[in-house]
Amino acid sequence: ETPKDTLVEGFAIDDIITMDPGEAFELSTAEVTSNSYSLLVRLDINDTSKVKGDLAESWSVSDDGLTYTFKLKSGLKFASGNPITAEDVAWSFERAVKLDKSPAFILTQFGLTGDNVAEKAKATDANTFVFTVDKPYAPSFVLNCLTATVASVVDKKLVLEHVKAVTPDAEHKYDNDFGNEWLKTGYAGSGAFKLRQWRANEVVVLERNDNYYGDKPKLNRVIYRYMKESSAQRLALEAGDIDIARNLEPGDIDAVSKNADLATTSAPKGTIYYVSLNNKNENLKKPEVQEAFKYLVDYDAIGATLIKGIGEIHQTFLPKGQLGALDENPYKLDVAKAKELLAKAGVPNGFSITMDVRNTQPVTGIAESMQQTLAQAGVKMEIIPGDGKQTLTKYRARTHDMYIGQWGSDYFDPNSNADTFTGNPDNSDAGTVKTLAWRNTWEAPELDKEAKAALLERDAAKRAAMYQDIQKKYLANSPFVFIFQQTEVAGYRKSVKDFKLGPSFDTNFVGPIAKE
Amino acid sequence: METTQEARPRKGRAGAFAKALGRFLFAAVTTYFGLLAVTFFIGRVVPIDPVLAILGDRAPAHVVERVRREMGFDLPLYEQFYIYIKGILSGDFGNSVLTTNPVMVDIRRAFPATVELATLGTLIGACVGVPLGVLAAVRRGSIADQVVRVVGLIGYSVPIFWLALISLVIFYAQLRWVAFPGRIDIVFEYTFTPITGFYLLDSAWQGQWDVFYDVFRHIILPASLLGYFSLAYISRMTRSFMLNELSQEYIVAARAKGLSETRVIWGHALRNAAVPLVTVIALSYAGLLEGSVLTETVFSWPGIGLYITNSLQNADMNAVLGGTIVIGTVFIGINLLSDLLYRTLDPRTRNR
Amino acid sequence: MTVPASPSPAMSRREWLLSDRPQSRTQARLGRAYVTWRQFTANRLAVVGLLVIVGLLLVAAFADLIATHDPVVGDLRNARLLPPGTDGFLLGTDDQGRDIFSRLIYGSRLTLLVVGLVAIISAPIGLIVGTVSGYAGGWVDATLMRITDIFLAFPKLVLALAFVAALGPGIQNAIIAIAITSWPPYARIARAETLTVRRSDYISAVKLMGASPLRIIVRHVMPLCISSLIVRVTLDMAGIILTAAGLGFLGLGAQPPLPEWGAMIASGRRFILDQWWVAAMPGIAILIVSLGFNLLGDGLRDALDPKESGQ
Amino acid sequence: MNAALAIDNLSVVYDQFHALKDVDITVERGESFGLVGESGSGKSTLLRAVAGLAPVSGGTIHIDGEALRGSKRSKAFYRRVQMVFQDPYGSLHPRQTIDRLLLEPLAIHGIADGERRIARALDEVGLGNGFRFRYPHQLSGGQRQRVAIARALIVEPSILLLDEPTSALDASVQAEVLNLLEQIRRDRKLTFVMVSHDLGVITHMCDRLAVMRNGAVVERLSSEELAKGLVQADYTRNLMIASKGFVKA
Amino acid sequence: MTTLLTVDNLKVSYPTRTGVIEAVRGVSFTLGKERLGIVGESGSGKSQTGRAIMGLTPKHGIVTADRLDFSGIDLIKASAAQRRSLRGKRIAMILQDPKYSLDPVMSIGRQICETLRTHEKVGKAEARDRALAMLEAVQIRDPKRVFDLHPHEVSGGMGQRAMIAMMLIAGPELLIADEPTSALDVTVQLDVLRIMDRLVSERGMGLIFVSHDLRLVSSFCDRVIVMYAGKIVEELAAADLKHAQHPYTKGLLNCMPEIGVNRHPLPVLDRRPEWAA
Ligand SMILES: Nc1ncnc2c1ncn2[C@@H]1O[C@H](COP(=O)(O)OP(=O)(O)OP(=O)(O)O)[C@@H](O)[C@H]1O
Ligand SMILES: Nc1ncnc2c1ncn2[C@@H]1O[C@H](COP(=O)(O)OP(=O)(O)OP(=O)(O)O)[C@@H](O)[C@H]1O
Ligand SMILES: [Mg+2]
Ligand SMILES: [Mg+2]
Ligand code: NI
Repeated sequence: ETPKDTLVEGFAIDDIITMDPGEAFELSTAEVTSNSYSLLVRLDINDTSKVKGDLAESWSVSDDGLTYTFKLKSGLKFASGNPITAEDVAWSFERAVKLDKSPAFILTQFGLTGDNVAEKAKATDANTFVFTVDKPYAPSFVLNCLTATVASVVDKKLVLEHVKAVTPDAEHKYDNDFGNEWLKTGYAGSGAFKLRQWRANEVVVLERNDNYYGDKPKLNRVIYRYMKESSAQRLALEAGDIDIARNLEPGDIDAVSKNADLATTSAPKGTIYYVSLNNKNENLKKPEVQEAFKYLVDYDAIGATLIKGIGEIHQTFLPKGQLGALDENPYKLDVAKAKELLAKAGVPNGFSITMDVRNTQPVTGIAESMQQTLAQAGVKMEIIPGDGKQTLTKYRARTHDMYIGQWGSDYFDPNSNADTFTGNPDNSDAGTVKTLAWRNTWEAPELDKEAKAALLERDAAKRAAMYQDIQKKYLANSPFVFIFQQTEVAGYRKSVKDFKLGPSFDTNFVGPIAKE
Repeated sequence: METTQEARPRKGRAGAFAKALGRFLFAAVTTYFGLLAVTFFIGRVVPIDPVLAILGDRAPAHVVERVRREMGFDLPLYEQFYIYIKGILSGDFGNSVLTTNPVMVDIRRAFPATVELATLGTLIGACVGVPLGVLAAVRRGSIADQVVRVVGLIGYSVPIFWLALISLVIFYAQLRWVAFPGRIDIVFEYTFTPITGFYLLDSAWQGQWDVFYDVFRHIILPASLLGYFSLAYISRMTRSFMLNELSQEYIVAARAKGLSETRVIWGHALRNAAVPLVTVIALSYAGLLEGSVLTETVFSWPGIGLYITNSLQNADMNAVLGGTIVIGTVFIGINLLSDLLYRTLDPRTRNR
Repeated sequence: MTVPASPSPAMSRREWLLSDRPQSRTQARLGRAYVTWRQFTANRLAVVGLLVIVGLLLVAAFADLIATHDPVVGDLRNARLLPPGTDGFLLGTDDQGRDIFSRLIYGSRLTLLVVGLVAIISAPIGLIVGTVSGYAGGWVDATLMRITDIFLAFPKLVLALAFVAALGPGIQNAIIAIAITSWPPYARIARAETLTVRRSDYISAVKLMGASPLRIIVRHVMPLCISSLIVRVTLDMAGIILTAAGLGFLGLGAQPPLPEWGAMIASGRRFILDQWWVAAMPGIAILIVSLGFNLLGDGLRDALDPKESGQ
Repeated sequence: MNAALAIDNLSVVYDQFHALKDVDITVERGESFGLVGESGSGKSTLLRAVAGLAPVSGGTIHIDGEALRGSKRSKAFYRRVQMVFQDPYGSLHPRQTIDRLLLEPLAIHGIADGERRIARALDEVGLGNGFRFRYPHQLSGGQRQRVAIARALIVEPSILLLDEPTSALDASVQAEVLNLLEQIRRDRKLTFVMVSHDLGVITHMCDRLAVMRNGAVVERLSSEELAKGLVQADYTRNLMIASKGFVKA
Repeated sequence: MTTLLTVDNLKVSYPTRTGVIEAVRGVSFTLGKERLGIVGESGSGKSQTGRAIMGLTPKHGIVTADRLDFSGIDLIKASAAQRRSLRGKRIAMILQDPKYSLDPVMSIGRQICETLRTHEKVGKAEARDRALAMLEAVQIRDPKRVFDLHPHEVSGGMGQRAMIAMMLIAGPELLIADEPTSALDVTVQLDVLRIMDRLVSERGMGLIFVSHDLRLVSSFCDRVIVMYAGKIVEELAAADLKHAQHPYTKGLLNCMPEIGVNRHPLPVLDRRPEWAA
């Protein structure tokens, strides 16, 4: 039994590599950060096409669409007791940009650099923060980006106590590490919970932040316990060793939902699972082959078994819930049609191919299923399993034939996916912008142009229509076979009240949860 | 005709000992170096981009390039190795990418967990295995012998992870006799401060018996499983050593003295069998330290085996190397220790 | 002096084999083999082990005939996770709707492949390293043993893990990795045996015949080491199977859809609570086969290596 | 030099232990020379040093006037000098038939017509063809020692080193083997160097003998001198008394 | 002379897979407080006879006898415990090779005390004193030092003396010595024999002395039994050895080379099947 004032979640938190919001870019970290740090604005979980204020009381956009002015709520305090001022916000932006870690691009794409950030993101008084962008982007785009965890507000005073001096060099122009080393495991936020401890592959412990300005959490403590296996999570849940199981697989979901003491909840997430075909491969390059492959997935069977309850068949690159998502699933398993297409492509007897597959579920199962359906059309597919990092390394080096992967949006805006699936400014091996299109050696300049245009469309409805158009074209012609969109499921003990999963990974809030 | 030879001259014993020690140290150092070299080069040819492990998949290209240079991954292998060795000689094992802690800190946490598990396992194995082996040898060919033999053989033949899974289902899921995988219930993590890292000892020492009970419920299943495996080995070796000793002439002499069977077996035969048995138990202990890799995986035991496996899968080479060095040290240490024990137990090798 | 036995005209085959004065090389060799065989068969458990292994060989050879289903193609939609005994699926089906029985049958080939290749690779390496090292002594011995020690100082599984991680997962690489980690104990055994043999009078005698070191090692020392090596290798086969299964379990061994038993356990692990058979069946298969090898090895040891068994 | 075997100042050191200290011995061609002494006195070591099986640290060994260096011996040497070991149970390869055992030296030296030679050698030591395909464990101690002798003889050496060839055998069997050795020596005009701890055996077999103790020769004398009790060293005298058996007090 | 031991038609056999090995095939003799030598070639069953009397035949061996009687105790019928209490206390045995028959990991003193404390209720200190006295009695010069030594630290001769001390400390009435000196150097052999000789006569024990050396036995014992293939072929007084009747005994006597006796070739035994019948 878990203590009454503590929530224990079983969760596969093995992706966490840092707790610094300026550096972290992992899904599990996003959940922890969103529960322990505050932002200027947050996604409105009741209507995901909108944002609402968090630290910001209100905001306005200038007519030229370049300047965003935020007014902060008053009397706010960090967990440390330090007051939250616009200066902290500005410094958090500056810090993220100058650190220049993985998620920094979410901010720098608005034209911020280390040299100009102090000017472009600054506090004009204690309560006013002004943010200037370089182009008249769609405001929904800018605000959506500001809901990303990289924009979390850190306690400047506290962090400055922990900075480590470094000697500037060609790579790194600044004389300190902005507290990065300390913040990897430390905490300087103002969210509903304080981060008490993170031990890699073991545990994350959150404790109630009594200085939190919003609704006080009901529980004293939230513990994320590292558990990888679904069956283990289920066991522990049934035994009452954990309150919530976060990574259940279909069979275990069934069992949990049948158990009188337990319940399940779910929410669609922005993660898309796809199979991509590398255009470096002569066969896979052919449009007919690409289309044939889209007919060689047994979507129905997969939907009814392997991803039952944890995903929904989805064949476009924008996940449901995001602006402009297209909900069309035209492809079905059709071996005859596929054979026809293969014949047209000049490979009527099929060919041999490899696929790199992470050895986790459900991708392994899907890969095995595809192996069988492809075989029906004469395509011999060999599975090369590997640890996640290993297959990714290969993927990023473009040495794969086929790859089964998942893609979660970097921030909750259609541009994130549109950019990575269509953009490819330099298709040479030396290309530095390693979008998914680049990784599969595929160029679609027309679609890319359309996506860029949508970015500057300030009317949200029109913007949505533009993205739908791109997706339609993409469906017909691309080396990506989209399979499903993830649904996040959790099983919990019925003693847990008010537990809800949000629409994205940084909206799974634990603050409202109570236990009886 | 063969007779006892004159005792060899004693002079030069101290010199010989120093020489033996020197040879041992030299061997240990070269073994270490080889160990390091092999692991290092394996680590560097692992088809995982180490930078990926540090940054994750979605890092922009320029960040990746920068980090790669910062970490020295663009240097030739031998240069990286040189830098690494230099670091180690100055006592720096580097930081783990995965946990961001210094590797030594991680190991200090993980190592006691493994040692506690393996120690308890060996204890179980030895306390049950030795009497069983003796019994089998004394009752050679009897039903008891066959049973011990089959029990041992099954121990040799069953996949440990499979047995672990099955027993977890039975003893945890069905019977609820034991606690969930892990070392200690999460709630105690905050009321209990380990000192040595051996939770059983620590909790008993501090008189926290509820913690002790909880820790016990966690460790007992994996330890029993490991114990079973060492039991298989130990009972088998005990049997064979005992049979060997029981066929010796001094056993006949002991019986001729009118000693009871119990004394002959436990006082003479086992005392002699104990000499090689120490080595066997030490070996099985070392074996459990490594055998715990799979057990630790199944039981989420935060020990060194799990640490190395995790690190390896993430190309976290500092951690892998650190862990390997520790295990290597323990192996070498155990060998030395069993050698010393052998010497103390066997007067024939004792220097007087 | 023994009184010469008058050769009886109607000597039974058994008598011919057991004759204490064989008339030809073949008779001597056969006689010796027969004695060993009788010693071996006297151990009932060993015979059981032999039967298991022979059974394994037969199953592997006739997998096509025995299996009822395709081992790699399943019916995801209709036949997923069926319990044992459901129409035609003797041992049930797995998560891809494949027949577990057929997969086990075909898996025996992989098991044999792993065991066979590892033995073929590592035993000769160990034998050569051990005998050369033991016989040559001096710096050759020191160097070779240092290398052996380095490999022995690693936990075997961790080393295999590291190698597979470096080479990439897959059954070939698993075999290579296991082979790399299995030879050092053989080298140790062969060396120890060589050391005792080296001082023996019969090796001195051969030396006195003027034989070269190579000849002594190959023709006189190695044959002596071989029987204990065979015993050890047979006993190790169980260990090899378990290691391979362990690698498969960690996802580093055979790749899907290959019906490798360890990998099957790994994939069945997710269903252990509700569909226990998916993980249990391959586990039992591993248990039976490695038990078979252990029993066989035990029997061989008693027959070939009486001093080891404590007689 | 004319001696079959001349040993000067021979020393053997096993890691720091001096097993032989400056031993001088000369054995004439066709002579039978005996070595006696208690266990550990270095008798076997002396023979092994000659055969190149012990680490020689000083001194010289000449065979038929030809100097031998260190422990290296040529192939030709082994056609001239052969040895029979003390323990008949340890000197035959346990996995080889007698046939194979006897074939080995022939194969090494490239001697043709193996079949005939093996048959003859077995005959010579009084073992019929029936023993040819047996394994050592199928033989008694005396028979094994005969095989060992046959093996030594098959390359037709001129010097035979005998390291207590009968001490592991029963008295009755010992007599057979000793008779066989005498017979062979006579037939082949061999030079013998024979070690034993039994003075009776040595005087029976040898013309001259040396008494060893602690790695050194304490006395050299002829068998007649010994039989007459003309001994110098106390140690030799003790040996003689002991060999007479127990005298009741 | 009172009879200490009566052996009548003693048989020892070992059933094996290939048939029954008859190690001893009907041996009969009686023994008083005298020295009886048993000789015979290797494998003739000397040791098996001795061990059967001690009750040390391995479990799978079968011992039968019409009579096996030790000072009024029927050994065949006696319980295992009773026989155990006899061993070491009233019947003792010395084995051939001290190198193998002393426990290598126990100090010599402890092994001697162990015998004593098994059979008598004595304190540690007293046991030690008596062990030291016994060590002195077997002519060990520095008993205190030797008491704490381990078997590998003493020479063969000293080890055999320790063995004798260990076996005689409880004051047995019958001593069986199974080739007690054949592992020793000739010069040491005599010392050990002399000690045994003295102790046996001082304490008035019966002695069975097993050896393969006919000449040694006849010079040491009063009476000699000659065994061949598990049977007694001849029994005679030591003094009558020269008048031995049986060709086997004669052969054994003759075939040993002797200093100063020129016999080329040596006479050899011509074994006849009827000896073993
Ligand atoms: N290989 C070796 N290494 C070390 N010491 C040895 C070795 N061989 C012999 N010795 C020592 O050299 C000494 C002489 O041994 P050697 O075998 O020559 O004696 P021996 O006179 O033949 O005795 P025995 O009658 O027992 O055969 C002994 O003390 C022995 O311990
Ligand atoms: N445990 C046993 N199992 C089967 N046969 C045995 C066993 N012990 C002894 N024998 C056989 O009994 C016979 C007599 O053996 P014993 O030891 O009495 O001979 P011995 O006269 O003492 O010979 P030695 O002089 O070699 O000691 C031998 O043929 C031997 O093979
Ligand atoms: Mg010798
Ligand atoms: Mg005997
Ligand atoms: Ni003798």
